[in-house]
Amino acid sequence: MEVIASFVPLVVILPFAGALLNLFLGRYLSEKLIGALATTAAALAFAVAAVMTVGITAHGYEAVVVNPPILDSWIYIPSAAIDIPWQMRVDTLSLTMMLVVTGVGTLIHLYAIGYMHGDPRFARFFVYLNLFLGFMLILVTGNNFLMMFVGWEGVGLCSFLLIGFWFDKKHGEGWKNSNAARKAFIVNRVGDFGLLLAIFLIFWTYGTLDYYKPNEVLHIGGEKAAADVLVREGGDGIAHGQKGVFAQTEAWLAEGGHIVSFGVFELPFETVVTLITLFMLIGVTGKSAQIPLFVWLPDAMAGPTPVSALIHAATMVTAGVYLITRNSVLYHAAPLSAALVTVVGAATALMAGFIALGQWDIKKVLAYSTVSQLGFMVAAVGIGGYAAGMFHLITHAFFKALLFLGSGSVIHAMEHGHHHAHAHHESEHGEESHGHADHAHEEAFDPQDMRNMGGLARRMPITFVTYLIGTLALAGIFPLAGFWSKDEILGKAFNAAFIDGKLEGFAMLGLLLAAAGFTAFYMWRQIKLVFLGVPRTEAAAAATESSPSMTIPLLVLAALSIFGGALNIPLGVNSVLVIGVLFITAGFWLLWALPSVRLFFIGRAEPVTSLPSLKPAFRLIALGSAAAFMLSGAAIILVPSLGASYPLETLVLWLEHSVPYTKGLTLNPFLAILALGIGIGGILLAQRVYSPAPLAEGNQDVLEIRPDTRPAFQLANAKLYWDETYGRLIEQPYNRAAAWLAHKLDWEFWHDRFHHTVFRDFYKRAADFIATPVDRGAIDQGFLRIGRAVAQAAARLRTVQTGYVRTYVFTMLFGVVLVMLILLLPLLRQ
Amino acid sequence: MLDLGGMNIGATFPALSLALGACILLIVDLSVPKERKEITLALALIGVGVSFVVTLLSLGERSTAFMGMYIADAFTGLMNLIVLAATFIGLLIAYDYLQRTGMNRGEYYPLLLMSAAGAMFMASAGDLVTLLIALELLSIPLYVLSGFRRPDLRSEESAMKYFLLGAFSSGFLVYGIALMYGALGTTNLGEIFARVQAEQYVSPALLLIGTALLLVGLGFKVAAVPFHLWTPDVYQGAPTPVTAYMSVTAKVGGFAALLRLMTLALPTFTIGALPEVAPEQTILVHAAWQDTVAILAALTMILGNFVAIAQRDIKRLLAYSSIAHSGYLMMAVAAAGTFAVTGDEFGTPILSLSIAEEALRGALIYLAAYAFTNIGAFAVGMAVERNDATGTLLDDFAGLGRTQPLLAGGMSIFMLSLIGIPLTGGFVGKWFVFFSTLNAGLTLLALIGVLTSVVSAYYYLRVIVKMWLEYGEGEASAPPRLTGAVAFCTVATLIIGILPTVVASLAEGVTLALLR
Amino acid sequence: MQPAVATEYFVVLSAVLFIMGVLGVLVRRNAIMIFMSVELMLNAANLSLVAFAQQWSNMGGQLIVFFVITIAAAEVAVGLALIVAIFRTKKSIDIDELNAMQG
Amino acid sequence: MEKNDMLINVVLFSPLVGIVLLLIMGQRREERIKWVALVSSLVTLAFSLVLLGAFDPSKAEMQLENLGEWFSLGNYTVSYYVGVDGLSILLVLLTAFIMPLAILFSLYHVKERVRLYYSFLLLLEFAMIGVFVAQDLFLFYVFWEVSLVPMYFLVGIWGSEQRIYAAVKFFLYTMAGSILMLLAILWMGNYFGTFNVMAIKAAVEAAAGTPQGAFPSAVTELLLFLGFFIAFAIKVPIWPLHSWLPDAHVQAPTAGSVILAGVLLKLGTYGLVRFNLGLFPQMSVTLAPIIGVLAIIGIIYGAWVSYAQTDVKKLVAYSSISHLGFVVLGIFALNAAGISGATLQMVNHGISTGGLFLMVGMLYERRHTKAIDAFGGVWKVMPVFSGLALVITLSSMGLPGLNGFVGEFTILLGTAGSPVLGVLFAFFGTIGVILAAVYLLYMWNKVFMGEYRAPVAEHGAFALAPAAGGGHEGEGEDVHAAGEAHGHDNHGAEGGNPYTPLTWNELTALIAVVIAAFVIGLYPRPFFGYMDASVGATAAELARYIPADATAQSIQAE
Repeated sequence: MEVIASFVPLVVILPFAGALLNLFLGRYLSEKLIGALATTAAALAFAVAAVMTVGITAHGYEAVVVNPPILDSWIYIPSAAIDIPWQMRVDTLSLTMMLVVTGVGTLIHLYAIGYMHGDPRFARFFVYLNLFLGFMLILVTGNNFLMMFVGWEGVGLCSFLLIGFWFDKKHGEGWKNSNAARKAFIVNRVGDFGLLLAIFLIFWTYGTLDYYKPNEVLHIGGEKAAADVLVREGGDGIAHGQKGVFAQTEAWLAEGGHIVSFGVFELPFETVVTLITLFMLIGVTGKSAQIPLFVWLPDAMAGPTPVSALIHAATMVTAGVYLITRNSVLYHAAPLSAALVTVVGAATALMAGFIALGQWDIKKVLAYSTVSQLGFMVAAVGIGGYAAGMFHLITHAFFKALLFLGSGSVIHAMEHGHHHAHAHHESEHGEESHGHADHAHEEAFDPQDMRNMGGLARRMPITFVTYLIGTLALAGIFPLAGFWSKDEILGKAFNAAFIDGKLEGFAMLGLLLAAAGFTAFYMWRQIKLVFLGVPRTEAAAAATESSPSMTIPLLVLAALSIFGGALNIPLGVNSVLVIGVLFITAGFWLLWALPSVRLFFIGRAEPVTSLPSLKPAFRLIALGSAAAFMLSGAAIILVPSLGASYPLETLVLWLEHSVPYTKGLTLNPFLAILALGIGIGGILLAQRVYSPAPLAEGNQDVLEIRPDTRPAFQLANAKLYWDETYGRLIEQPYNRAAAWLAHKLDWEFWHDRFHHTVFRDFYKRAADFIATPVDRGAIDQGFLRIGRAVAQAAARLRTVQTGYVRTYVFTMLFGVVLVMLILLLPLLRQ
Repeated sequence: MLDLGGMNIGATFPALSLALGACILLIVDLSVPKERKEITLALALIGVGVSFVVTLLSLGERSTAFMGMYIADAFTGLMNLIVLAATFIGLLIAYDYLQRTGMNRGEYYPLLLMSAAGAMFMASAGDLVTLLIALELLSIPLYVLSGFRRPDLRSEESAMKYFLLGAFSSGFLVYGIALMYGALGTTNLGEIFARVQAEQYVSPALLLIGTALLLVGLGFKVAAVPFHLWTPDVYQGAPTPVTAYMSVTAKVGGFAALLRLMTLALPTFTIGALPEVAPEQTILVHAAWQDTVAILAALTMILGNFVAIAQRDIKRLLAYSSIAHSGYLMMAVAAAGTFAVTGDEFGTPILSLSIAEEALRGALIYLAAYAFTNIGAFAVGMAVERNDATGTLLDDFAGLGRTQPLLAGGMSIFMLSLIGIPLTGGFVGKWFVFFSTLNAGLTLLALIGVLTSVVSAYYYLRVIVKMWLEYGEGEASAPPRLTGAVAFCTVATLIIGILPTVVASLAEGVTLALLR
Repeated sequence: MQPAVATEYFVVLSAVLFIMGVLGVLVRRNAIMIFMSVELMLNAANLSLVAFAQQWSNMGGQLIVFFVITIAAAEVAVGLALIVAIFRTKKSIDIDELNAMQG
Repeated sequence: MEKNDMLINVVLFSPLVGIVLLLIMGQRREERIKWVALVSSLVTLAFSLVLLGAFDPSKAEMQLENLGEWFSLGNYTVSYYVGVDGLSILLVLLTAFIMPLAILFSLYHVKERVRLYYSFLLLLEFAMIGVFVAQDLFLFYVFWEVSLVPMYFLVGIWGSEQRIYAAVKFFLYTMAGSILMLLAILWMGNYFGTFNVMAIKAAVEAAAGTPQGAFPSAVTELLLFLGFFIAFAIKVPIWPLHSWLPDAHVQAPTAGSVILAGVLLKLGTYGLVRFNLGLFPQMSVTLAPIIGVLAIIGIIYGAWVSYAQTDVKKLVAYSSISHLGFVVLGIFALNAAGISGATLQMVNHGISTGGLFLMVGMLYERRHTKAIDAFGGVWKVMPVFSGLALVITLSSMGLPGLNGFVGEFTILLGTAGSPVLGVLFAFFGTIGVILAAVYLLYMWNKVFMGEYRAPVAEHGAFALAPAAGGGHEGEGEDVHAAGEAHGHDNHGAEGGNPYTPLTWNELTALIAVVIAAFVIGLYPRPFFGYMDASVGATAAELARYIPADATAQSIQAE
């Protein structure tokens, strides 16, 4: 196992290598080659992860800590007893994340080749995507909090870069994108602030940042005894033999009454853990878009759609969930924080679900939906359902990526449709411009506004079908993936509420059930607005199905959205993988080897003028990705035949090997039926509300027209005024204060007034004063006056004219008196 | 009484040879035609050279002449070297200026030499009488030289003022000497020391008033506040080469006398008995005159520096700058007023003048650095000055950095040295002076000193700003003699700054021990 | 040898003379008059010197007097020359008119 | 012990050799002059690398020393005593690293008084290295003050419009501080009978246990501490003594700003570690909370104020106040983590902010403006430059994986566990991390992102690309868009595209900065390694002065 796990650096290095290659060679390569390179890097990383999955399964799920070559220690200060290594951890949790990230990532890479076609910065886009994968993998593979933080900030950076990718769009769009990117980064920084503080506290509490020390065996739920801790050799001043953070926590909790000293003050250990977890929560709310820091995520939709799918739906935003899961030991020890996490998550789920009801932008709806679903996950991990949260993380990655990619396909089609329609009208505009940045000469048209769509089901069948699958999965309709995972979460809430009697359990259950209803409603509203009915614009009418490189990932993800639920039903993880892999490979070959199958899907749409031929490079991608998938599938099948065996597993059991306090499966038929009912109810309600026509006159929502729902809709449409509130409470005061500080206080007062008036002018005045009134005045003129008086007294008749010599003499006399006085003073005193 | 052996004329040769040279030059010059005055210059330079060599040869000796009225020791030697170097440079830079302003008259050179001889005598004074005579020998030629630009009113006016006020101040000096004599019955500095320490004086009041009047007389010479008011007028009115020379020699002479008086005669002058000291205990005792000098020093530093800021004329600026530097030197004088009293094993007090010695050395090094720096600065000012004595405003320096980089570079280094930036002589001087001031326990005075040096940076920098950072025509006449002198001063300033060993080793020999 | 008149009287007299001299410098505006006042100051010093020499019974004080007289003579020579020079230029020797330089 | 190492002299004096070469070259051979200067600075860099090779990281004490008498007077000897230890070796290297960058940038941009310019640069290098290696208070002060002069001239002669004001302010401000230090130095020399830093330090340490301590009274120690502290605080600058900095930075030529930010400010922070911590441990412990508060104010204030700037250079200048606040915070955390972080952060700030100033300089050379509003969309027209600038910006922002993070993290970590500051300080310090993102991204957004703004060819007020009807932003979209498209497609045609590609020297300088940022960011271990022994010794010494009940009991120490 050690050997297999030691490949883990490859998982990180591969995407970085891809990024570097494209960064330096991108300008010389064709689009296909660039895409192939990036996608292959992602696919290979997936393959490595898959191989490791097999390996770890074959070796009893034993976690392995890997020191990467060359870069052994990162921050290593013996005198301060700081040793933070570049150390990676392969366990079931990190592998789960690796698989999701690289798996979904690969598909989205593939999708992006089609989506980004023709963009002037095509290569750079893939550089960023690969870079993102690399950072995300650092985040999940690190064995200490700081490596996690590296990834944490790194993905934030990539998110920033990708949101602002179209920073140069015309009509002020570019500025909007740039500002959205900036907002994302800064809000995330606020979260990072919390995480950093948590890390500081952890370090000074435990003296280390490592999750677990090498060779330290996880002890789960306090049942297994803490293993002997390896003592490393060497006299470099680092205190060896200490336990990792989690083992130490267990030990102190077991021991009880431990006091942590922070130099200037002391705190009981439990309080410290609560503080740490609360600070961590700030980080989670930032990255995973929870109340109060979720505001960046809707704006982040300014990025290209693959980015929204990969980063802002499937992977990066789930980092917070991963973080809490990873720190299950700490959250278990801090019930207060855990409760807060639960409440925050559940509240976010409901709040975002509500806002999503009133959105017009196809991606904004999905964005708020993502926030809402992240709320589900966070609430789940908060209540202690770590596996449930992770489960939902995975299934959500599938169907939300699917939905985003579907929406991307729609937007793409709308843009092309718009262009097409436009070209029809103004045939003199013969110039064929492509891509996204060059629509400058066209009038403003929002291809993302759902009011401009309608009836796309007919035009884009694959997109429609897959989107529908995604929607149903999200709404939690049996037997799609979302049903299982959502039910699992609700089950956890139910247990917490009714079995453990936790107050937050009740809150969570209520909030989440309501949110589930909203989910179904807004998703079906979207289906109605986008796909059903009749086209409402020329663009929608002229839209065509997207190219295979975009539709294939849709199909794969649709399959995963259907079958993903199997992960956690006791079919066994291996069988799910086998099924999944087979399905994926089949999908590839079906789509490319059998064009007729493709025609079967597309044929009913408008006549397809030309099918994109399989370019060699494109084929390379297909082959590469397929090979990677095949390889991993083969490995899963072959390993048992080599003698190793792995038991039938659910995700819960699988995660138990790395996440302490993972609670077992909770299938609650009552709840399942209730949730399903709510989901179906939501859909039916939406269907009723938005039939026959989803839009009333003046492109207004039906709910907007009805007086009883009007205020609610407007509130949702205005996003509950979060941005405005923040703007008024934080941003504007900050800006105003900055301006005041900078221009008034620092410059006008401190720099100008103070330094000029007080320092320089005083200085000058003092100089002038001493020079003119004192030296030439008091001394000179003063003595002149005395001199005049004396002279008048001496020679009354004479008028004295101005004369310097006399005053000089007087001054000297004054000096004589002065000198004599000072000298004689002691004598006089005696 | 007329013990010829006690005369020991040999010890006086350095100053004597210069005075003699001046006399000879006066006669020889009569036969030098007006257009060949470089001969006079050359002869004068030779005279200075001879004196310089003689000084060097007698550098190590320590002796007295004329029954203790004349002292030749390391102090004298170093002072003489400084005076002679300043005189040499003063002569060198004067010639072309005198030539182009049409006042190249032969008597300039002997007068200058006479005055220099006066300064040298002053540094050798072992008796108040010698001191008085030397002072007059230094001053009277300077009165004449100040009015050398005949018939220019400003020049004559400045001479008149200088003369009247100088004579007035000598009145105080003479009266002071009389009172000292009255109080102690002697005018020999060593005797005074002995009698003061033995408290053999008539009344402390008489002695104090005498000291005060001496301080006034010498304070006038060194331009200490409030006896400084003549300085700007005279510096401005006098021909620039005279100012250049005067700003250094008069100051060196004045401080030589002041230091001699205070360190040789009155360092342990306290009113009343010395405080008790326990065995093995050391305490610092402050002389009676220390406060007075310290206050004068503080006033001088503050006033000189602040008033300099308001100046627009380089000569007036340098005048106030020289006042300010008098303040720093006065600080050293004040520091010399602290002496240590250590009790021996029986509690008998033993006096130690090591702090005064240190202050003395510091002052000497300061003077050495100041001499080169200041005369160099005036030399540059002279180059910028036009024939009609205009062109002395700061604005006239604008652009000099572009037209005359060498002069401007030299001037910048002089200014930095006057500020006290390291690697220049000015810094080393300040370092030693501040050091001894702190040693003497005069922390407040040192604080005033350092703060006013920041103030001084402001106006010195303005000169640099004008030369390098502002645009202007930057006209200057820089004949080789002057340029060479500036270069020499620059190098000397830097050498003192970088290798203070050179002066420090000379100053090392200065003690207060032997000749008493 | 007991002096006929106590030294103190001489000292007081010389002080009075000295102060008269100082005041003379102060109030006079004719350069020559000022000059004379300075001479008065010097002579006041001379007086006390002689008196003190008497008091201390040594020749030092009297010796100094000679030097002071010489110095005074030298000053007179230079001073009068300067006064003449400035009179030529300015046709006045009023010191209150010496104000060409201001700063 | 042998104290006659020549290598350190070679490093110290090699810039002077360069100056001599420049001075004997003809004034007019400008072409050669700059190359000689460049080579000279590179030679210094090479020597300093050799010095680094000769340096033994395992030793805490001074090494590679050279001790000789400079001059003496009376009982006091001023020695020429140079040497390096872990606290200074990296700063020497930093100086040697930054200088070639400054010269590289200047190669084609400085055309006026070339010889003087490069002479001043090299003189500055000499003085700065001197400050870092001097181990005698007199010598230290000499270098300290000498470093003022060339910078003064660099700002004053080659600066922008307000250069004279800025130069004089810089000089006076710094001198006002350092002159008090002079008094303190003199006092110390007098009291301890030597100016040798190591000897004084030994005396202070020896007196640690005694009841009266090393100084006559606490007030004396306080005054002496302040004498040093104010001088350093002005140089750093610590809030509120920062007012000279924006002036000097904004007016200085690019190379001057680079050096000012890169090295000159480190003179102050280095002095704090070497002298305030080294010579006044007791007072450092006592005053640490107060200074910590000042540092925190500096961090937040600097960041806040920089956000409101409209001038790129000024923004970067204010950012230095914030960044150096971190360094001061780390220093006065008084533990090994804080001091290590601070020392590394000195280097990091030199690299990142130096890089930022290079970036601003490159923008300025192209656009001749520093107004943030004048830029926009630079990323589009200068992708390579923007990419490198992005890395530098991120490094300044403290992104993990780049150098800034390592330093800031270690500092804040140290602060959080500091026996004198604690978590609350770390809390506020970390807010500075957020604010750094706020102002740097603001700058980045305005300058590099957004729509491309082509400058108007004609002089006069800045406006967007000329459109036929003078389209106003946000209105008259069509006309405007046409103009934009035109400007975009044909930039370089009418009026000329000001954004010429990077020249080789600019590229080299930026790449060097970026590489350094990555190396330190990814593998700071050797850098910490060099300073570790010395920092450990300093921290251990300080720990003796910290009351036992407040000593941080880190877990592993049990």
